[in-house]
Amino acid sequence: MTAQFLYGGAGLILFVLGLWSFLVHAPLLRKLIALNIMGGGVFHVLIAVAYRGDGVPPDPVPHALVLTGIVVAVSATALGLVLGARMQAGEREG
Amino acid sequence: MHLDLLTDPLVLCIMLPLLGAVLTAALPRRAVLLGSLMAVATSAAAVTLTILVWQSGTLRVALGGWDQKLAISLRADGLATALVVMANIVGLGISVYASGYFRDPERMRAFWPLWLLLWAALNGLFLAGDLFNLYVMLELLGIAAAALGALTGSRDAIAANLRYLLVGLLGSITYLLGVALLYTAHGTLDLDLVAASIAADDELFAVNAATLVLMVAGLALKAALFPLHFWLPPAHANAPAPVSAALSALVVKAAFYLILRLWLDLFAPVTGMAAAMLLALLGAAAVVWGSWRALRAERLKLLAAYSTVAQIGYLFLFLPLLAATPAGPVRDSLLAALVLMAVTHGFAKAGFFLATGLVQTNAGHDRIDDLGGTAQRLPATTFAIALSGSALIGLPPSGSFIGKWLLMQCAIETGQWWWVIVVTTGTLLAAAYVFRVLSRAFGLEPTPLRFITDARAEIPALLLALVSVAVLGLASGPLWTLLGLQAGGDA
Amino acid sequence: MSAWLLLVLWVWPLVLSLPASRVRFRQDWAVGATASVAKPVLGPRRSALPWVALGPLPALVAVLAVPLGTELAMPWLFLGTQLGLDATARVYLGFTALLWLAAGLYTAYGERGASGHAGRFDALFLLAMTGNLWLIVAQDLFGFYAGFAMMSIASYGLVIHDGSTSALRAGKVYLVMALVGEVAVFAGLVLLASETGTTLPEPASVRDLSGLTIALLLLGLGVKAGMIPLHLWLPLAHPAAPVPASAVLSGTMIKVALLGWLRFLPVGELALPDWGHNLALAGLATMALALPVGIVQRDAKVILAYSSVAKMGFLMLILGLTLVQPALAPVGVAGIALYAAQHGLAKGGLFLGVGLRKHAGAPGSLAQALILGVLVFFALALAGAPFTSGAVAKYNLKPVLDAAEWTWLGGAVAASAAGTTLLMARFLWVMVRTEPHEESGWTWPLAAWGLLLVLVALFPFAFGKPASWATNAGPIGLGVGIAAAVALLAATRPKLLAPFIGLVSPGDLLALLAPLLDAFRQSGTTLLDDLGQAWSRLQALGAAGFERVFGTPVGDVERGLRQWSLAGALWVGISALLLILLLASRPLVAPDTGADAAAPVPTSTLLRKFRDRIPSLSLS
Amino acid sequence: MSLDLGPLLPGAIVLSSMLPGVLIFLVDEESHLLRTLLNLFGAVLKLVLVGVMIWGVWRGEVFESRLDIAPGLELVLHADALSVLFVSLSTVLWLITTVYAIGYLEYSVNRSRFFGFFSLCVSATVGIALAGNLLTFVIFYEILTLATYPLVAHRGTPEATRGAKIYLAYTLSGGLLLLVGAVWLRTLTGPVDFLAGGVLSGMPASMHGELVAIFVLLLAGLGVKAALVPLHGWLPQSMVAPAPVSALLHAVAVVKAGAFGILRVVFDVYGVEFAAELGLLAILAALASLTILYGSVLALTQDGLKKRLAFSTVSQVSYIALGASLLGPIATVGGMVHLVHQGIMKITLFLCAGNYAETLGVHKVSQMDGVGRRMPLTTLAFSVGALGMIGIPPIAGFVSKWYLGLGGVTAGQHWVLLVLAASTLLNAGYFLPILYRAWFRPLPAAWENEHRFQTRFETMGALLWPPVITAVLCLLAGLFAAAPVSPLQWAQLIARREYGL
Repeated sequence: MTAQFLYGGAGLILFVLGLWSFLVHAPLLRKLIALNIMGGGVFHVLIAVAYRGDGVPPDPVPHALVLTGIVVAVSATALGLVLGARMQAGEREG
Repeated sequence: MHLDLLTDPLVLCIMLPLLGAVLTAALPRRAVLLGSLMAVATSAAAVTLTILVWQSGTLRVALGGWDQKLAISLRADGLATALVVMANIVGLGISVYASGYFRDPERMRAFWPLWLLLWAALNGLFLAGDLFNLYVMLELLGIAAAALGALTGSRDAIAANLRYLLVGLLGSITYLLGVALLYTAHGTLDLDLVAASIAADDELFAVNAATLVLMVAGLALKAALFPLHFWLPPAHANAPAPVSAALSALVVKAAFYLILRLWLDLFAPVTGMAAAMLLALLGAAAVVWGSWRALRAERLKLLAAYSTVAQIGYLFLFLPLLAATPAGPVRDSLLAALVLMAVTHGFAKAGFFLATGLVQTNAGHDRIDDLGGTAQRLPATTFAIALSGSALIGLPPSGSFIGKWLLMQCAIETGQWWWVIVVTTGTLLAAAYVFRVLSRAFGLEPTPLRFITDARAEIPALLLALVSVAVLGLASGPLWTLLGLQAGGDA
Repeated sequence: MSAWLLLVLWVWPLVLSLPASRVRFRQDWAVGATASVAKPVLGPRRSALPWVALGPLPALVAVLAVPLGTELAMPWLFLGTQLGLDATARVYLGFTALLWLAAGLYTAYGERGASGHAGRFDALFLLAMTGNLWLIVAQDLFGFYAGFAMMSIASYGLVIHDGSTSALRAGKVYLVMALVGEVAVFAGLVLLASETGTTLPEPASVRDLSGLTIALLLLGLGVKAGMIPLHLWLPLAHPAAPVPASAVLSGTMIKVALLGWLRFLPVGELALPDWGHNLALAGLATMALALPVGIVQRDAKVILAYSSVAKMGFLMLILGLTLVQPALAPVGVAGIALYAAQHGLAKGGLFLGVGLRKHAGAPGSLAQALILGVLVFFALALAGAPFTSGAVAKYNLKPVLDAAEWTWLGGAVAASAAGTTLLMARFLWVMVRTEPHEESGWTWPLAAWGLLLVLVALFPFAFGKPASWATNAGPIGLGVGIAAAVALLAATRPKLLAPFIGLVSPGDLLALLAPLLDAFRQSGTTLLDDLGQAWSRLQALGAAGFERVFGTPVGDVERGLRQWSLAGALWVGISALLLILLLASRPLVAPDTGADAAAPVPTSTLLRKFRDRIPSLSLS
Repeated sequence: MSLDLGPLLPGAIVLSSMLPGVLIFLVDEESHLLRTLLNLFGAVLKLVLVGVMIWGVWRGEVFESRLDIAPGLELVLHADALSVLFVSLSTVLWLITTVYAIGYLEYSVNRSRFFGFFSLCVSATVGIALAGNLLTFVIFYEILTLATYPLVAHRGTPEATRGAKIYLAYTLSGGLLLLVGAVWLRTLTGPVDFLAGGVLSGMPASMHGELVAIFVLLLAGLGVKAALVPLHGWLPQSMVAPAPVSALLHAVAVVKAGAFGILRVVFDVYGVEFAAELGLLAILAALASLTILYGSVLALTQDGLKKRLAFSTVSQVSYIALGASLLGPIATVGGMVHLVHQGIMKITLFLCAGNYAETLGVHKVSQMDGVGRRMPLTTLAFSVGALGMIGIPPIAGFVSKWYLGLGGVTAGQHWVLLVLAASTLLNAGYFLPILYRAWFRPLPAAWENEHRFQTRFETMGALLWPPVITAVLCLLAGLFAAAPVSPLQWAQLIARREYGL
């Protein structure tokens, strides 16, 4: 119970921290990291939800969600990085 | 997977463009041909789907073989189908236009897979039957859209679309948190089951409210509701024309569709008049601000982008009216009007952007004040701008005219007459910005000898604009049938 | 069959106006036609058919051939046309057609001047003729009004024909007054139609007229009749117009007013003592002003114009008296028509004579002597000397005058007769002193004049009882006596009378009116200018404001919004607000949980619910 | 005939100009013949169809096309006597104007665009005329605005663009007010068709306040096009348009649409008796009278010929509104018949003004000295129109004036006579000086911009005959006003039906 509670609560805190960081910091890299932290927070919550007690196999659905979410987050981060790199390259040329 | 699933139009609507994306990525040299073929096939599937829904009502398909509580399910009800058919016809138009638009082979090769991916995500989003799939599609849509928007490679475009990407991610993560909370509270993600659960259980009101706020907040960012629209104008204005059309006409609409779904279907017991009023007030601000900014825009595409901000605002005005109207034919009419306005805007804005792109290609720029000669050299294009423009203004006989008529009628009936003022102000401002463009077409420049100069580009723009004006404005009755609403709703 | 003549008689001149205008619609405009028509050529006209003289012929035929009481109803024409010929109309038609014929002959063969514009003059002449004839035979008020308007407006073109400054001024005064009169008549007729419900007015059917209607009709037609003070246009228009135009203006057109009154007022049906007395007094006042003012004029045609005004005054007096005593109507109406006819013919003769005196025959020639002689005859006839038409016509009206309540009336009428004699003497004096400039080709005009002479000369014997022939000698003799004395004085001591001549300018009261009008115009202009300036300043302010809001953009307002911190704060704020609103507006279905709904979400409740949902889960 | 024309004819009449119009857009600029053929085909076809309809309506047949544009929102085209009056007017004048425009634009550019919109404009007008309910009316009313805008802006000069902008600003705002009024009314009544005698008289007294407010909204919306003071500002500005367009604006389509709308609202929505009961007629009467006088006063001060004519329109069109504002069938007849009479007289004047401009380069009254000698037929036509405007019998204008005056007096409103009298004098004040100059002043040595056509007549045939024909129509409409087929008789038929006599 406590662990689940901690997990979920930490997820929420992570989300809020990430959000704050995302909004306050200008550099792209920090924003991407902040987004990933927010994502991590949400995954934490989902994992907490999946917990059904010791010895009971966890709910598979949140796990599936988390896995998919990670894939999506990775690709989004990748695209963000590519775009950022392009822009930087463009700035150097210009 | 069963074979009959593969031929189900519901599945095909998503699988065909996805397949197309893979194929065009794999065979970049044949991208145009393959992409066009897939576009035609997808649209055909969408039309088939529409006919089926028209005839027999809501369709469902469960994928993966799990029970409904956990399965990946697809669902095509009237609302979804209406948007699907709009999106796919517009998509076909954009595809035809795009097949001749890109001169640079590299961009062309990059365009087709991304575009088909976006298309698949779009169809997926409209047809998804559970909240998580919706998330995946939303994310996919955001990524594809941002990538497409940056396709011109200019610094402005990349900066704007990077911002768009970040906003999109922020929005979808917030939405995902909402999904997590929802799953915590209700233990299922299927739309129908969640709806039933929320309706049945009043004790979870606060959680539901929090969930709704998280989801709507995330989606409002993506739908560019005032004042969260800050990312939209630069992103849409700097994208290549077909992409702008898709972004403005379809992608924004997808986020709004989701808000509507949540607000009306899932969280109906949670939503109240006050919250609806807040969103509508923001919508009203969007109408006025967006229209005014459009009026003062220097560039044609920026004008179109701000117009999108305003048009999205109109859609939010419906929420308090729906809240104030008891179920029945009047409410049905209102709902249909809402969908009609969304659909009309989809067609009109796509036509507008496609035409705008042609003007830009021809003139080499899109500064409104210097467009005189170009507007006059391309009569069909100007005509398309005029047609879609009159749909944007809401002049008869366009779909948005009927939408506004019903909106105002209901506003007066429910005593919320102030929306009438918002609508009229917005309409006047819209007329001002549309005709600011059109007045350029009446200069002293030499006259063209032909109406149509570039068929592949002009005909899609013209047809899309024409649908928004003539078809939706003069024969919108089928929409009611498609939505499964009581026809003839009138006070 | 002869009924159709009533239609033909006014359609015919209308049709003739087209060839008479001599407009060539097809010509080679491409080769500088402008230049050739621009220069008016002076001199006699090129011979063409005398269209203007042909105009009144069907009317003359109709006078003789159409039996009295004939009616021709054409309900499909205009607003329902009814043409007809009663006794009054027949008299009117007769003298009108004759005078138009004489004037037409004079026009066709004698009229000189800007002959480049002859076509225009002739066409307008025929149009005025059309109107005049139409209104006489029209028994519906639409026909009367249409003819009246057509005549009035076409005459404007006749008045200003020679284009001189004075003609233009006269034309302006004429037109303004004619239009005011027409508007009043229009209003009067509308009221009449509304009050009586008929559009075929005759005395018997117009008994229910309101005072307003009568006043409007009296004033509206009074303009045409020259009722003081509505006569201002007459002394200006007559000298300005060419001779034949003056002849018909004075001879027929102003008489139309009387015809209108006879049709639209309940003459002989109803005693209208107030209106009758007012009209009679107006007639007397008209005479009292016109005669002395006329005597001091220089121009022969102005003198004749004032004489016409005075004569119309006399007829108004008679009509007024008839209105007072309906029993007099049979005598009065017939008398008025006859008097109008004789005055028209004589006045026409006088006007044409003015023109002939000026041009036909060398100074001192026999022709000129004859012309002067005939002028003397016409003048006597007009004044009403014994054995002339004037005396006979006046005699016919004697019962009306005698029946009047006013005992002094006889004296006043006699004084007016003497005054008229003086006026005519003054006219002859001016004529005698006019130097003729001989021109050739006056045969036809002289013949036309001769026709008038014969008609006027035969008039007493055709229409008068022998008893009436020798009447009216007293006042005329008095007038002649005074005239002789004055003439003697003028011949011996010219300086003594010189100050009187031209003492009052033509159009008398107009001289008083002009400064008033000027002042009005001045103040109006000043006021309007000020208003205009204020308005344009307001407009400029408005335009500037508009430009500020909707003009070209200044910078990018939204850049600030794109700052993540601001946008983020807005986003979070809106979301929070949305949450608060959702929670606050919770529907009150379950009041027991309503209390903690507004509180922050308690996690424990959440988890409890979660566990309840999945029973397999154990807490321990 | 076995084919039932009833449900098809109104739609066919609208389409008979709309489809050729759309095709004309696609015609190459150089294909003069094809375009002319399409134009004339549409115009003549419409004329024939309207002829069939007049015949039918006279015999009491019902022509009605219905189309559901959305559930509960019906597009209704319905031919009643009033719509037939307006349809016939615009159809006949359209044919004439088309011929004129073909001649007028002979050497101009952008002709396909021009004629395309020209046809759309008339389709919209006919749609307005045949509209069977307020929704349909609003739809065509807005289409008319849109179709006319390109015509006003056609010349492409800065003044033209500006005039078009002002036109649009006024008419779109007006259209919007009309829309709001129509929507509001619908919330009270539900969907109702126009009905002779009105549909609102049964409304409870508690709603009367709302009904008055709605009427004000509708009137404001219609008043813009009908150029009621103070909503008339666009009309003089849009004078920059080519002459056929001005003719169209002033005589056939735009201004008429507004006036026609006022008639519809007063008679077939509110019902004239009910409107009188609510005190609405007084508002309308005051506005109309003010407009009549104000327009004429301003016309006096204009030197530009077309501007003077424009202000004259402002004044004259309000005769129609005045007729609607007086209770009683006679005034109604006056208002209705002036719809036609003002149309034929004003079109004559504008076509003539166009002739002067095209042939002699004369645009101002002060340049018109002697034009009567150089262009006798045109000036003759102009004179007929101008005298008719003043109300000189037996030209058509007198008939309207008579019925208005008689109607006013019959309704006990004697002040109408004052308004008519003042208007007559003012009209004379600004028209007669023109006639004086044209006929009596000497010709100038040469005109600045004289254009010589290859013809023996004063100007090109296509320019010359249309105004001559309309001038003859003015005369005929007046001279045969009491004949069975005249506009007056038709107006009386309408009045009888409206008052249920």
